[in-house]
Order: sequence, then structure tokens, then C-alpha cells
Amino acid sequence: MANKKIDKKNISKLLKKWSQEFSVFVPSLENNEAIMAEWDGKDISFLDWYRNTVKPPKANFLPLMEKLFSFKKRKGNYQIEVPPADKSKQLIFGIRPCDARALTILDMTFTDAYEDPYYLARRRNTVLVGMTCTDPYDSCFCTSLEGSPSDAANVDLMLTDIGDSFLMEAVTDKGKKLIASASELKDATSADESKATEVKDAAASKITRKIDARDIDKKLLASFDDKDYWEKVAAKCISCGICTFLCPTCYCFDINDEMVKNQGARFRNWDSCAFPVYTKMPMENPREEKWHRIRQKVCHKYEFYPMNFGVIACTGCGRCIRLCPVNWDITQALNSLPVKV
Amino acid sequence: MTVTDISQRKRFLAEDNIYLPHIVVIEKIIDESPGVGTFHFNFKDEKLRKEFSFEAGQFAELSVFGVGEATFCITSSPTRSDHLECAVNRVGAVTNALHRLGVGAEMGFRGPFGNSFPLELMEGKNLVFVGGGIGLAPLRSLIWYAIDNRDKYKNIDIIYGARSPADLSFKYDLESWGKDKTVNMVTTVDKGDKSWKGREGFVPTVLEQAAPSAKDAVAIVCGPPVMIRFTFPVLEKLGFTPEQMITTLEKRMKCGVGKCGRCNIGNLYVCRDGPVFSYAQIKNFISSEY
Amino acid sequence: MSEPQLVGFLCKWCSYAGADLAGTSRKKYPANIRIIKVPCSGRVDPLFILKALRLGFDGVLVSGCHPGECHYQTGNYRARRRIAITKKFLKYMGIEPQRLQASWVSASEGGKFAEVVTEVTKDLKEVGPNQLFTDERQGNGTKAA
Amino acid sequence: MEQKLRDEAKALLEQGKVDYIIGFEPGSLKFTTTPLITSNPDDIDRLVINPFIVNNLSKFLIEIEGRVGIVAKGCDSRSIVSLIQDNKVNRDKVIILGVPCPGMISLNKVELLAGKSRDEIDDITRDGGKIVITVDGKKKDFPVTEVLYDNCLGCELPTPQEYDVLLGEDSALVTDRAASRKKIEELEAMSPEQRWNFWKEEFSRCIRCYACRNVCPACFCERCFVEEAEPRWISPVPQWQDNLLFQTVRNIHVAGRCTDCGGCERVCPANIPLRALTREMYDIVDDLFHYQAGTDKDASPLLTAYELVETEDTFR
Repeated sequence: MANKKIDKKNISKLLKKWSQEFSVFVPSLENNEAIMAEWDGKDISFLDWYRNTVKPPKANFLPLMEKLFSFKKRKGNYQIEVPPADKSKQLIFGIRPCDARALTILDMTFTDAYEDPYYLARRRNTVLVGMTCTDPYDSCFCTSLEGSPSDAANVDLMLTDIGDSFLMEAVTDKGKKLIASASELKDATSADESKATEVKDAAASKITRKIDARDIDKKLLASFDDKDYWEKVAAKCISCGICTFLCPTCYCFDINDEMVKNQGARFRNWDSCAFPVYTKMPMENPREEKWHRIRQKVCHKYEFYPMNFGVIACTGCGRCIRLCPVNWDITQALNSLPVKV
Repeated sequence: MTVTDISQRKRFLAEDNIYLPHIVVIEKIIDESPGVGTFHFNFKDEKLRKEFSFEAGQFAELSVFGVGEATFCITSSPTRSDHLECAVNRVGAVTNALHRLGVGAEMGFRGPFGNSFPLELMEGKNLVFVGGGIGLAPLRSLIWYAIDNRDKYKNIDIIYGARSPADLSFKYDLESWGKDKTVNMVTTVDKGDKSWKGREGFVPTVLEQAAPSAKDAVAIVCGPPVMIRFTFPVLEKLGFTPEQMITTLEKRMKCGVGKCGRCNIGNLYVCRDGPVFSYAQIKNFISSEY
Repeated sequence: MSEPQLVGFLCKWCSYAGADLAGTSRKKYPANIRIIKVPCSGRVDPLFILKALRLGFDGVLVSGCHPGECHYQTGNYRARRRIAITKKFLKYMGIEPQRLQASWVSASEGGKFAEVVTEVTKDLKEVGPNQLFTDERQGNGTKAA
Repeated sequence: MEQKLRDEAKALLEQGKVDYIIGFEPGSLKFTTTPLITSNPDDIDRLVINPFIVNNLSKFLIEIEGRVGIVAKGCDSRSIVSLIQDNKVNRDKVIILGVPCPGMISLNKVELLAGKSRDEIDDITRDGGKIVITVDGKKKDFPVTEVLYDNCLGCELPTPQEYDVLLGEDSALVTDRAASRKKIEELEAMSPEQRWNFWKEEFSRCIRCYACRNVCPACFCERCFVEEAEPRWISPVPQWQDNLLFQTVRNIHVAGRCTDCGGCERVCPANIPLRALTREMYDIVDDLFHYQAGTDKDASPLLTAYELVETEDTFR
């Protein structure tokens, strides 16, 4: 089926149509912080300022905090109640290729051996409308990790900005269904197609930050015990949770109970391997020191995930570099590994 | 060392939700040593009470609603499954809350999780159990299992130690194992008191003196991390190969199903790829991480 | 209107003894106060005050020995500075000032203790229930601070 | 000034006077710098001094054993003094390389002025009271006070008071105290309910990453009350009630230690105006006790000192 095209001015009509069936999430500014939030029905100014969100779209699937179940205690015995499955159908408009690929990487953990009902209920009810990254940051390095600013593999429908309109490539059946009944679309001409390719190549060439990801897992395994190296790399880290909370491929969570009088609930909330209490046991803490924790963060993504799932758990979105209070840069840590395999 | 496949563990998920606990009721609490109590409990749901089964070495997540959840190995043997037993060492928020519960109180139960001891590997072999302090709890499940299937295993050596005589757990079991002719047991304490007549010394040194033969034997080790770190070299000196050395490890856990990310040693998750490992599996990560 | 609940951190050497004396000499004072004995008014960490408000208590009273009479010499001097700072900061946060009150009550001042508790309870009735950590805190007629 | 720093630092290392040098090196992104912690003299040439050395490095002194040479701006050196007062840092083990601070440039403010993100700006340079921003070749200049961090605008001591080597003459920092307290004035104009609801909204966006606490040199407890499980003071689940309680108590705990270096507000990924709390506490401490954090290394910390008769006695 030939690609479609939509003029930018018709975007809000399209979003309105989709809003009947989905709750539509678009990039929005909240106190000058870009996040994915429910569309207010008219504002599409994000088409001008949007580059990428601070909080990744993973937050729509693994929220900052969510109630797993609630419990009531009546005369010593407990009733447990699971909240009804999240039936709301989501549509995330404008997700970048790196964040979409990150969701695919998260799926591996949340379906491996045991299925996570909460994450998967939302994931299976969500349609992803991706948007080619025309303006990558200087901290982006997706091209070093088999990704690209226009990689459409993990979205249902891909939009590419070709001037005053968007080229629309339906990738999955869901994507085809999305644009099947839309009236505002025109067929894309070959000029549009070549303009899109031009835009995509231009975007990819803007990315200057690189890492050599070949055999990175073997290099890390070889330098796993190089205490001096990891201490040097970890020296300036302040062990806060920014790089992990705002990373699209980080999924670690904590489980905590809340209870007032005899009613309560069990919550799941984000947790970080950067925090010392993350692995703290009453008698000892295997990752007491900062260099243990920094090593765990890097090796989990670039060594353990490849060993378990055959894919590097990082999509080069650059958030951890942009948002780190001390500008700790994972690409520098990886490029200066002491071991050459 | 995945002896049991995952599907065996998923048979008892509540509403197919890996985070949802069943309700269990405490039937008896035995004080083992200062701060350690063994909780005997059973499912409130009749059907589960009959159907529930597990394998020696697996663990469960016990919850005190409103306080939280914690990981406990199932210390009773699969062969005696009229009820379940977990040993609770009073060290943190959940364990303290558990100790405040009385008989008849309700708890949450998720499980069974993790793999189990490698029964095929151990069949027809000499078994050498090396336990320290409350580390005897997971071994106890396997010891009773082996004794209840005595013909499947050659001789059984148990080397068990604790900080002081009062800290010895499951004294009543130690007694019956002591009387059992087919079991050769050595108990030691780091430092004895007036009434202590038995041996004194750390478990690794006592193990070295007992010097069980490594010939077609399997060593199963569990205790505080420092004891494990010193026991492996001794076993190696006695001729045990890394594949013959089995241990069950303890880590901070929250989900118990390999999702929350914290209990890893290298790429292995202790809650799902373990807790039972052979030393061969974790050798290259264990030195610096454990 | 439900009775206000008040937490009293009383230093065990003076104010706690003063409260005892109020009891033994049958001084009448409202029963809204829940007393927590602390070794010294200097022991009271602002965290205790905020945690009490978080748990839903309507007010907190910190009471210790008069300056100069502290069993540990300087404990109440430190409490004085810490409470002064805490009061100003909680007011800036938007918490009604009547919710944190402090007093010097010596072991012999049973009467004063009863007075203080009566006055604080009156203030708390005036300021209304503690909705700080609930979701529906509107302007419930409290005077603009 | 930069060259003097490098010479001093290299000399200190090579003569074995210090085991480590802590300073700033160019960051991996434009217009940023990153802390450099090294004992290797070859790294010294990477040390820089420019308008983007924003971090307060003093907290690293707690973690690093041995003698340390540290680059410190006005607020940083006050934080070091405050740590010395609290016996967390030993004065004899620290060589302070004082930097008279011209005021740090806030990239958020520059981005708002230029309408461009950081990596799309060609150049940002200072000349005297002006800041020149070059975007797509076009130069635009603004008064410096429009791009300095709010805390720099309210800074009373830009030149370090406590130092071993002062790397330049006194700073000519142009301050604008009103601009520095703008957010606080806005809040003080509100009614108590409005103020409380303002913080309720702000802290419902807090993701509990603890960057504000971990970057703060005044927050150095080994075990913070938020990590206590027995008793559990606040819930690890980041609901607004507990986020707000955490910040309120944190601010009271750092009273008399906070030197208004602005680190908390700078690092917050949710852009919560935390300085409207810390600066308010800084001013409360100044009004009530005329106490300025980190200005006298022999003075006992604010909350351990006392006067027989205090100006403010709020006890009945």
C-alpha cells in the first residue's frame, strides 16, 4: 500500500478522530519539562519545539508508582482486591525511534519466564505513532546501537516531517487500520518519498557521538574485576536516581505497602541500582561502594542483557548524559574500557 | 542449574498474577534461638492446602500486609507437606512484623519460587552438608528429604556450626540426626559456653578436619556469606570440583520472579536462575560481587 | 466537629513531671493530648513534628525545662533555636502556625501545664482539623497568617 | 586564572602536598563542565575555569581519604567551612584553591532567551556586564544579570573567604537580590492554603530521584531518615504527601549549613523551584540569628550554638 501524506494543519483533525477510540498522548510542556501527557484537544505547538521528552514513554507502561492490589482487614482476616485491568486504549503520538525500541527491549524482561500483567495489559492496549527524529541532541548516539533517527521497526505508524506535511508509513496492521478511515490523507508522491529519505539521512548525519559496541560485552566481562578503572569512572557520581529513572530501558522497581488503619495497598514504584539501599540486606550489602553500583549499571545494559537476551539494553537516547547532575557520560566510560578484546 | 522448569512454579499463581499472594494462616511458632522462630503455616484455601507442592531448595515470599514482603526458604521437606515451615530471623521491618504475629494470624504467601537442589546430580552420591547459623534452614528441607528417601543416597555427612550454642537452630532436628546411625553429624560453635561439651571452631576449619572424601560426593553449602567465601576453598582443597559444590545464596529480593532487577550475580538472578547454584556457575562473578 | 488530636513531646525531667503533678493535684485539662516522653526537649527532631502532622494529628506541643534548668544544661537552648526555625519555616510552607506550639513547664508547674494544654486545644479547635496531607484542603476560614 | 590554577595544582601533586586534586574539566556536552577527581599530574592540564563550573565539589571531600586540593568558588568554600564546622572535613587535609566567582550562567535562562536548546547555540561568552549569545552566526547580547543563576544574583560572598591560594582578584559580581528572591516573594504574597497547594502541585511531580539531597554538601548523614525502614518515617512510594514531608524536614535539617549554592534547584529533573525553600531557610537563619553558613570555621554550627537570651523565643 503506498505511503500516505498529511498536511500539518490537519494533524489536529486526525488526533481528534483518534481521540474517540484512544486516549491520545502527545509531547507537552509541564513547568518547562517535556513529557508525554494526554492531548488537550487543540494544542499542537509541540510540532515546533519537540525534540524528545525528559521522562521517557516507558512511564506510560511502567508508571512512577502504581497500585498492584489493595487489601482490607476485617476481624483478623484479609480480603485482597486487584484493580480492574487497565482497559484504556492508549495512542502515543510522536514517540521517537529510540524510545520505541526501548519498549521492545523492556518487553523481553516483562515476558521472560513470567508475564507481568500490569505492564503487558497497557503495552498490548497501546498504539505507537512514531516520528522521525529530525533534530537529534549532541548527546544522542542511537546510530552506534543498530538504531537510527528514522528506525520504524518498533512503531505501528511512522511520520516523517517533509516540510509542510508528514509522510506516513504504516508499519503494522494496527498502523494500517489507523489511517484506513482517515479522510484528510493524500497519497504520497515520489517527490515526497525522496524528500523523506533526504530528511532521514540528514538526521542520521547529525549524530556525532559514537561508541564501538562490537564485543562490548566481552570487554566488560574481561574488565569486570578491574577495581581501579571502575573507581576512577565512578568517582564523580553522586548515586542519585536520575540516569536510571529517566532511562527508557531501565525497569527496576521496588514494592512497598501502604496502610492506614485497616485498609491498605501494595504499590510498585521506580527504584534504582544507583541507590545503596537497593541491594542492602540486614547483614551486608553486596554493592556497598559506588564503583560496584556504577559497574552494575553499565554491565547490566552492555553485558548481562546481551548474555540473557542477546541485545544491548540501551538505545542511545542520551538522556542519562543530558540530565546527569555531574555530566557522567556512559559513552566515555565505554570508550575508555582498559581491555581491548 | 534450572532443575525444575518454570511452569512447575507457575501452577500456584493467584489469578495468574505473579505479584498476588495467597492467604496463609500461622498454625505454630517454634522459638529456635534468640531472634529466630520457625513458622508453621498452611493455606486458608482448602484446595490449595491439598494441591500445593514444591521441591527442596525453593523459597517463598511471605507478606505482612501493610508492612511488606520478604524472602524465606521453605525449610520443611516436600515429603512432609501437611503444612509448610519457614524460619524467620528477626532482622528487619518485615521479619519483626512477622514475629509480632501470633498463632492464627494471616500472612500473604507467594511461591514456590526459584529452582531446587539438583536431585538427579545427587542421586547415588555421598552428600556433604555444610551449614552455618540459620543457613541450616534450606539444607534442613533437603536433609529430611534425603533421609525420607534414604536408599537413594549413600552416606550423609552434616557439618553444622553457629556462633554460640544458643544460636544453634533446629536443635530438635540436630538431636534426631545425631541419633540416626546412617547420618554422620558434626556440630561446632565459634565459642562454646559452660554447658557446651561439643567442638569449637569455625565451620570451614572443622570441615577441613572432618575432611569428607570428594569421591563421587556432592557438597551442599549454606550460611552467612563470609562462611561461604571460606568454605569453597576448603572444599577445593579436599578435591571437590566446582560442579560438585552446590550452594543456595541469599540476596535482597522484592519480586521473586526475575523482574525487579536487584538480586543479580552477574547476569544470573538469584530469585529465578537460583537460589541454588553450582560454584561453577557463579565463580567469575562471585569474588568481587558476593 | 471531631475533637482535635494533639501530640505532646514532654521532656521527662520537667514537663513530663509537671504533667504528672497536674494529674496528681487533679488539675483539669482536656484529654486531647497524647504524651510522648522524650529525654529532653532538645531531642525533638522536626521530623517528629512533621510525621505527627502527616499521621493526622491536629497539633504538636513541645515542652521542656525553663532555660537554665535543663538537666543536660544546653538541651532546651538548642530546642529553642530549632523550634523557632521550624515554626517560621512551617508558616512559610503554609501550615497554620497554631499547629506547632512550645512551652517551658517545670516539674513544679502542674497548673501551667494544664493551662498550656487548654489553650493549645482551644487554638486547635479554632484552626480546624488537619487536612494538610489530605486532598481537599480549601481555605476553611483560617485567618490569613 | 586558569593557568595559575594548573600550575598550583600540578605543583601540589608533584610535591606530594596533596594526594588528589578535585576541580572541573570540560564536560562532554557544549557549555558544560564535569568534576575532575584525579591524583595523576597529567590530568591537570584539563582543569578549567569558565562561567559553567556550576557544581559544588565540597561534598566529595567527605568520600575521599587523604589530602586534597580543591577548586572552590565563593559558595563552595563556604560549604567546605560548614563541613569543617561539622567535623566532616579536616582543615589541615584540604588545600582550597579559591576562585573569585563572577557568577555562573544558567543554561535554562540562556535557552529561554535564545529560544534555542543548548546544543543549537554556537557560542556563549561574557564580556564585562554583558553576555553575548551567538546563534546561527547572529550575535545577541543581554545584561549578565538576565542569565546568572538566581542564587548567584543573591550572592553576598562571591570571593572565597577561606582559601589557601586565591586565583584572582576580588570578583566584581553584579548582584540583584530582588531577582534572586522573586519566587519567594511570589509565594509570600499567597495565602497559606495557596502556598501549601502550590507545593502540593510541585511535589506531585517529584520522582524521588534524591538528586537534590545527594548533590547537597549540607546533606551528609550516613543514613538519611528516608532510608529508615524501622521506623518508616516516609513512604518510599513517591506520593506528594511524603515528597513534601521529605523536603520540609530536609530544609530544616540543613538550616545553618546551606550556603545557597543552588545545586538542588539546578539538578531537579522535574524543575521544582527548590531554592524557594532553601533560600527562605537561608534568610530565616539570617533574620533570626544573623548567622551566615560557612563564614567562620571556628564557630560552632548554628543549631549547636545558643545564646542565653535569644531574640526569638517562641515558647510560652
